[in-house]
Amino acid sequence: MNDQSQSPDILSVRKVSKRFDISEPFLNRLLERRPKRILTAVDEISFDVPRGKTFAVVGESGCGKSTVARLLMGLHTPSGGTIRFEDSDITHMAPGKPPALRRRMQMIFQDPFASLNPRWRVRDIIGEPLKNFGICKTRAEVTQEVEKLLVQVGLNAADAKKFPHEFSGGQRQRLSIARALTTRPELLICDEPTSALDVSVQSQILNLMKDLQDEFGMSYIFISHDLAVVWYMADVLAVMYLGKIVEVGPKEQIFENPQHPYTRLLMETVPKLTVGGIERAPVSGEVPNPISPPSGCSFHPRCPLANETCRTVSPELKVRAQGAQSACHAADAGRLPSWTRMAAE
Amino acid sequence: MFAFLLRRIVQAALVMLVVASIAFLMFRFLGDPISNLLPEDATVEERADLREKMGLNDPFVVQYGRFIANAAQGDFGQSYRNNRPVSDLLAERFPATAELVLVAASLALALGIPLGIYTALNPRGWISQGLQVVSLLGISVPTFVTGILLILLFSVTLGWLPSFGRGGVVDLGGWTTGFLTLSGLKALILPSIMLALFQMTLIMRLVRAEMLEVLRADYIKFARARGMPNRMLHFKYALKNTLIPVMTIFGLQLGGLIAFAIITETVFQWPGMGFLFIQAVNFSDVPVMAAYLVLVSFLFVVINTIVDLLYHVVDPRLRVEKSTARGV
Amino acid sequence: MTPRKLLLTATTALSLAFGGAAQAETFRLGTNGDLYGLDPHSMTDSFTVSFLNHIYEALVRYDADLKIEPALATSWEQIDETTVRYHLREGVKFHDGQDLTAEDVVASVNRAAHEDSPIRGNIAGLVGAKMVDDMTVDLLLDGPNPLLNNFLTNILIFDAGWLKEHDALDPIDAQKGEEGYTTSHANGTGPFRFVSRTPDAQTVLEVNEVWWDTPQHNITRIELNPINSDATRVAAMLSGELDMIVPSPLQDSKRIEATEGMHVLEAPGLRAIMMGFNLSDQLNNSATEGNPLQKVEVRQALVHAISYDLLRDKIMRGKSRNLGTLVAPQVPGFDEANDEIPAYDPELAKQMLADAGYADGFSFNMNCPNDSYVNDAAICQALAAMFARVGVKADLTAETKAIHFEHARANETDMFMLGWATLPMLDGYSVLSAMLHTPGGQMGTWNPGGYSNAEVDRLTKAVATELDADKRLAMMVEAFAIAKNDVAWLPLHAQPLSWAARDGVSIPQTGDDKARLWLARID
Amino acid sequence: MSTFMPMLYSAWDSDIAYSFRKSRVAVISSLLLLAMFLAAILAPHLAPQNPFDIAELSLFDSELPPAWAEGGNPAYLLGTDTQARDVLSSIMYGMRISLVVGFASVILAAVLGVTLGLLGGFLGGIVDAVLMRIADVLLSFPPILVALLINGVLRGALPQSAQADSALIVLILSIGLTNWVQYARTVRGSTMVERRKEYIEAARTLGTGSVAIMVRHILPNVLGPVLVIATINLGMAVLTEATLSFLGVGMPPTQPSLGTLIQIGNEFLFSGIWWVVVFPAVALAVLVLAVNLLGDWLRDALNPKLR
Amino acid sequence: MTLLELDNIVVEFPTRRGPLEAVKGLSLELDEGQILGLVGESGAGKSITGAAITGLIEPPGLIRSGQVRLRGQRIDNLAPEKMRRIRGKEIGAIFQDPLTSLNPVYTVGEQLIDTMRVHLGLDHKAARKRAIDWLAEVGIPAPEARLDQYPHQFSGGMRQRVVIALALCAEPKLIIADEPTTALDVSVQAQILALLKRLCRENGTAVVLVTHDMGVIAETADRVAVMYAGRLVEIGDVAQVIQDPLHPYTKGLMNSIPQIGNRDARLTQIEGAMPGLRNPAPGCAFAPRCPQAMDTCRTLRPIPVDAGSGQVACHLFGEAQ
Repeated sequence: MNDQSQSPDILSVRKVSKRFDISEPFLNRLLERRPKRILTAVDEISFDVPRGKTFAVVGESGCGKSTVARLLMGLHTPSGGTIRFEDSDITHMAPGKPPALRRRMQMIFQDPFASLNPRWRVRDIIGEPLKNFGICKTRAEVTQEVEKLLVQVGLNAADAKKFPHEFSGGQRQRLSIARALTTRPELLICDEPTSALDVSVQSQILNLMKDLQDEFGMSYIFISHDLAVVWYMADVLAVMYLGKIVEVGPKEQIFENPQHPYTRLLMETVPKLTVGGIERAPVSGEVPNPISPPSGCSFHPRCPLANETCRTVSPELKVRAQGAQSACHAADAGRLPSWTRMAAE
Repeated sequence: MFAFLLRRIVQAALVMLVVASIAFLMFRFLGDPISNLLPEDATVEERADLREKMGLNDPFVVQYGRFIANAAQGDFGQSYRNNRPVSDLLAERFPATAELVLVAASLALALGIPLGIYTALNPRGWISQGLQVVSLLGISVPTFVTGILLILLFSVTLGWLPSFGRGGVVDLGGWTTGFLTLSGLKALILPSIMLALFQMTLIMRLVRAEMLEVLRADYIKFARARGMPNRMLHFKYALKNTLIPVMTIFGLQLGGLIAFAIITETVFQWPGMGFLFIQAVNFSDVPVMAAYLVLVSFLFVVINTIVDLLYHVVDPRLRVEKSTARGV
Repeated sequence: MTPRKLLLTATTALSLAFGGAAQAETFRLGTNGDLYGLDPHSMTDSFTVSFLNHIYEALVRYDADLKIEPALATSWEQIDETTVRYHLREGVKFHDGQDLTAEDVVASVNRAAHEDSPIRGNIAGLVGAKMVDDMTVDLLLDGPNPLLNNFLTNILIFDAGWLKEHDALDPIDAQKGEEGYTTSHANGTGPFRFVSRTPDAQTVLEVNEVWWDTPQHNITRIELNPINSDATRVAAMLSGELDMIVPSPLQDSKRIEATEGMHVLEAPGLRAIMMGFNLSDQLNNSATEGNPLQKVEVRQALVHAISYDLLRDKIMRGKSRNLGTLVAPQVPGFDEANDEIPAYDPELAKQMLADAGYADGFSFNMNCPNDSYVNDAAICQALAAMFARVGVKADLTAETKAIHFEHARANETDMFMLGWATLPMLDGYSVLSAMLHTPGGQMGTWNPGGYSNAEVDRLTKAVATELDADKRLAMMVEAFAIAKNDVAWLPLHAQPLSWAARDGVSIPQTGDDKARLWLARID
Repeated sequence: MSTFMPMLYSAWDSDIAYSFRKSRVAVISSLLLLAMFLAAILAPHLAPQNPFDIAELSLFDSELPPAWAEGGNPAYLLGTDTQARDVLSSIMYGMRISLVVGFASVILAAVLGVTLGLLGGFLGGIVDAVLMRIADVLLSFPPILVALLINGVLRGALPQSAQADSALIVLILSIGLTNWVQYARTVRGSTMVERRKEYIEAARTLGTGSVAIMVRHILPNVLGPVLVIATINLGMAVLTEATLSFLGVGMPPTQPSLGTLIQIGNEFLFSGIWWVVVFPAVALAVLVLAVNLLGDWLRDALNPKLR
Repeated sequence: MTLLELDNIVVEFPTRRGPLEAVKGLSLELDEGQILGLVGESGAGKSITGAAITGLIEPPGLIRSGQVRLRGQRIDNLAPEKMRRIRGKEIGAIFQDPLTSLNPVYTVGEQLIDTMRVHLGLDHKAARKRAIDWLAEVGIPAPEARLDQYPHQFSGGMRQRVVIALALCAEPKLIIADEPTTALDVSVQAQILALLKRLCRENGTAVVLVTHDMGVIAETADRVAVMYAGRLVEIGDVAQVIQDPLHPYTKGLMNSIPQIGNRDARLTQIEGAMPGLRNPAPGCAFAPRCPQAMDTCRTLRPIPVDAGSGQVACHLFGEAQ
């Protein structure tokens, strides 16, 4: 679409952080001498989203992946760093602003039940951006456009009159997609779009998204906790842990030979459809409290390879042999054991 | 905890300041005390003289400052009507109201909670349905009507219980109590029933609603799945969770009791603060009105602070440091 | 049987058993308000002063027929125009055992006449007192005063030594916000001693066994229970918790009479209920230009619009006495001729209004108290309805007395209700000086409408100092005739007294609405 | 027209309507309410007499017993009071006033509370903190006392001549200004929940402005509990009005509300003319009871957890 | 030996539009010590089946017909008090959300001790000792200190461990685990499943594992029952059902699961959505979505027939009746 653009990346993120102040009221802190409590949801992350490709972010709940999506859409203001959409700095732009740029990036949310206003009819839900961004002038135009979009995502034109509660979860997610497509966006941010859906419906939605990407040449930022889904969707993959990207690179390389113990842990825990896999050693520990993250490498309490360096020094992302980057002292020191699991049939 | 307490105190001070200001506004706007103080045939000069003496001619700000400064020391001046320091009057009346409210509150709790639990546990029984309707009736009939009906029935028709006053009281060093004489106890019955009725129905309905809510909670379902006996399920597991929110509301209701005591005391000639207040309203006895308002809001703030503290004690989720729990 | 009754029976039985001739009788009185305090010099509230008459006494007192009779003074004589000499009664003892002496009278009179005394207004013209000897006192005046003894009924006598001991020689000034020993303690010479008091709950007196007068009563103990709510007070009466209630609501008379063992006491009262006019140049109700009420014909028309009989029969349940003049029949200054009730004639009223140029009527503000006089608000409502029938619209506001009298006095209302009992002087001069004289100085303090008539003013001044009773009366009657002619005020009725008592209580009911329990008997 | 009938049908067929039809209590109480509303609204046309028009009153007809009792006059079905007002008419007109005070104060409280709650919940920060502190202060007072206070201050502030006419407005203001906190807190709570929901985030990313989000997105979703509170508050407001009138600071006796009628009638409790207090008291109790029953039902019907 | 038998149970919820059958005649058996996975999409009736076994169907729902037998004894028609004694003692339950499953105002110890005292008749001291053992057993460090802490002081994974301890502490023979790991982080899920599996093996406890996640089944269960629209479509040994599913729905389901390493450009998808429970069409509920649907499928409902290691309800297998 935007072939005139020089840059191969549609979006670039540089050292973006988001800190939330979750302190108690001032007086309490003063009296009980408690420090300010800062939750660092996103910690100086940088990445580029290649045009027309899918950039996937994977991690467990609380790792900051959803915050990233909201930062990009302007729903949160970054505490530091820059976000550029093509050549425009949108770091501190409010959501929906500037309209000319924002209409080129849209978002699909996780919860198909919460992301559609239950009191609105489908026509109004999907028509909202058409009016806000001035895409359609008349009511008739809106109706026509809505019906077209509904068909495009596999629903009926007649569904425009219905309310969200008359649809199943999968159908609602189609509505969300239709709404996002109204502005013909070039970048679609998908925040766990299928995690609330049943498997058989998930495959429909994932297929639909792939089809739409092929049809419109959109770029995706695809956020998920499910490595198997990411395997299917991603071109480039970033693994997040406690607000940081611990590994990023082309999907194939990461899946073939993950260069971070956490990535490996995630791979281990993907349930395999081969019977009896549970006998393998389960991983210990849980994700620590992000308010007081561990020192050094935040993964060290759960890492079988952790040593003194890991406990004190925070590792940097470094390019590994295969071209992916990972932030791991063990990998730096070559202490990372070789990786064998690759479940390709 | 300490911080919490201090925050409450700051908040309370703020509330009290606002209340005091409102009380002062009354001085400005309510009836002129002069008419009550002087005989009907006093001269214009006498009136002007008195205005001057009472400082009613001073600038607004001066009067306000003086009022707040005095109020902070518990000095609300002299009652226009009773010719005595307001603080003495209120101190004298406080026991009557306190005992009335105490008995009414106990009555409301002692009946409201069991009835609420009963209706929650047997939501479809006809007794429960009946109680539901009766409780609605309880909050639909104005309290003054109930009071008058009580007098009509128990005093005039049956002649069982006194229709006015506190009966015999015993002075325990500044605190007069009606608990120690038979006539004092008898005199308490009707007024406290009238006062308690409304609150009782409120509490009953509240307990019922909360209990039904709690009984639907996952942890009750899980406890039921573990085969815990109903008795334990209802009266241990569910009840404590039910009563925590009820406690807060009851704190607010206690203030409501103090306020509604105005009506009860009016009907029963109960020599308490509320009666003093409504008489003060009729006589434009502003110092008494102001002091009453400030005192009631003070009591209210104290009660609610205590309730909040209790809340911290009873509810472990608030008691323990949050940091051990997993954050966001 | 209530415990109180039980106790009563028990004590009665006990005293009988011990053969005591004196029977112990407790008198439980219910009233519609409480005492302001125990110091009769600190306020002018007539109910408070009247009740304190059981504890304290004055030099003279009204008897059951409202005639002056000797009390602490046995006789008196006019020495000159400004001096009256009083001879005190021998052998009178205060409740604490002290003897009554001239010193006590001087201290008490000076206390009442002190420049800070709130009751000073009640004894205009009294300059001070001078001790002649132990049992003789001269009262000093600023001129001839025909009403001195009337005033003196209200100047109750303290024990000078007791006052001194408790630092209470200066009057309590309610306005300054002082609380005195005398507010909560009492020591008089009266038929009853003060025992205890809980404000708004109960005040208890016990009989003074060494009272100087021969007791006609058989009461040993008085319990005063203030019960403000009419319904509750009547309920307490009906349920046998009280021996007497003052007042008893008119509408409940039937019920009380129908109840076995109790009855209603009724008598004509001294208080004249009337409506005052705004006579200034502009009505407060801005809809009408000027002030139609300034015209005598308009006021006259309003009088003809009122059906006195209907008011009496319906609102006052036939208990009130229609009044054509400004004082009740018992009060000096009353005259049959002035008392003629104007005819009820709405047609005439309309005609008169039309003649005065108000054929389409007009509207004005009308203010009434709702807690001051018997059925006050109801009277005003009925009046408004009657005015409406002749095309005059009265916008009625009924409010509590404190606010009502403030509004009325500030002339913020075009028509207002006022009741005047002429107490304590019990004389028409009270009306002349306060309500009819042109406002200014000590005069016309209750003439907010601004009625002014030179002849009335002249007569008022003359009445003030005229010692010849007959001449004085004639002048008052003349002044009231002028006022009636001018429709200076609109008199309605003399308010009826209504008490209720259980059978076995006998008590004289005087027009001043004061229950004199030392004249009551109970069995 | 083509969409109207199906819309009507879907409204009839909705869960709320179904639960309404199934609830005998709800049907009866709403019928009762409807009857009383109509009686109140149409009072000038239905009532035998206009009790506010003093020219219509004649003391000759005062204190007549109900029509069926001995001495009753068929013209006055429920008898007359001491001012010769027809009790039935007084009740109808009094109900009118009680309902006007009730509705107006509820609407005032709801509009104020919903607006402030929306603002506080959506904007958060200082706006929210200030609003909630004000709410705390107001909550620190029992409502009846707040109403008494506001009533007193307003009365004092108004010129004397305006007071008779302004009694109604003073009552509405004092009750309305007392009760908004409940709405504000509820709406604020719901708004804070809704604000975090993804459809709001979606609307923001789609360029919908804050005001539009508050009004068009959040408001419709937080109105359910507001409706419940409003219904229950209507009953409370009518009672508060009655209580204030009982305490002598309500409607003047010339324009009596139900509360004033009871207060006046209370004085005649022992005098045998029971009808002047019994009928207004029953009317008030039935009115409030019906409102409360409806509110109860509505709360259950709108509570998703009970479905 | 057969521990649990469900015999053609029908679970019904009365609604304003008539009764709604959430489970429409389901039969299955479970041996002692066996782990049975009950799998299906949301709305398939699997959780309600679990609730039917424990007798905890939310009123007004009820078991309209059929029997639930535990060791041959009917338990679906027991008096409430009798059923209560079975719950916890014979049949335990674990729910989805560990955050809300624990009573917030009592310590975990108190909840454990109460449960054991009710069912095992222990005195307080003995129960407390056992409670500490149980906490240690489910892998909670410093169990003695943790015993007196409140649920909110535990992390999500730790809470689910407590829940497991609570469910097992009265030593039931059967556990109904309803989506026990769905609310947990992926890296914790495996730990909890392993724990559950180990404890049940050790105690000989049978498990009905209700889940929508085939991966969980594959790793944990011995047998698997697949439900669709209130009915059982296939039951068999886990290896067979996963690797060689018979029913077209099971096949579609297995194929639609994305698999790491699978390089197909598109996932296999089952078109459409599961039909609502209301107004069931005659015939096989899956027929509208079934790529192999035949005419009979739309008119005749298939009944389960023996096939493979278990049974399958499909016209492709055996005769329709």
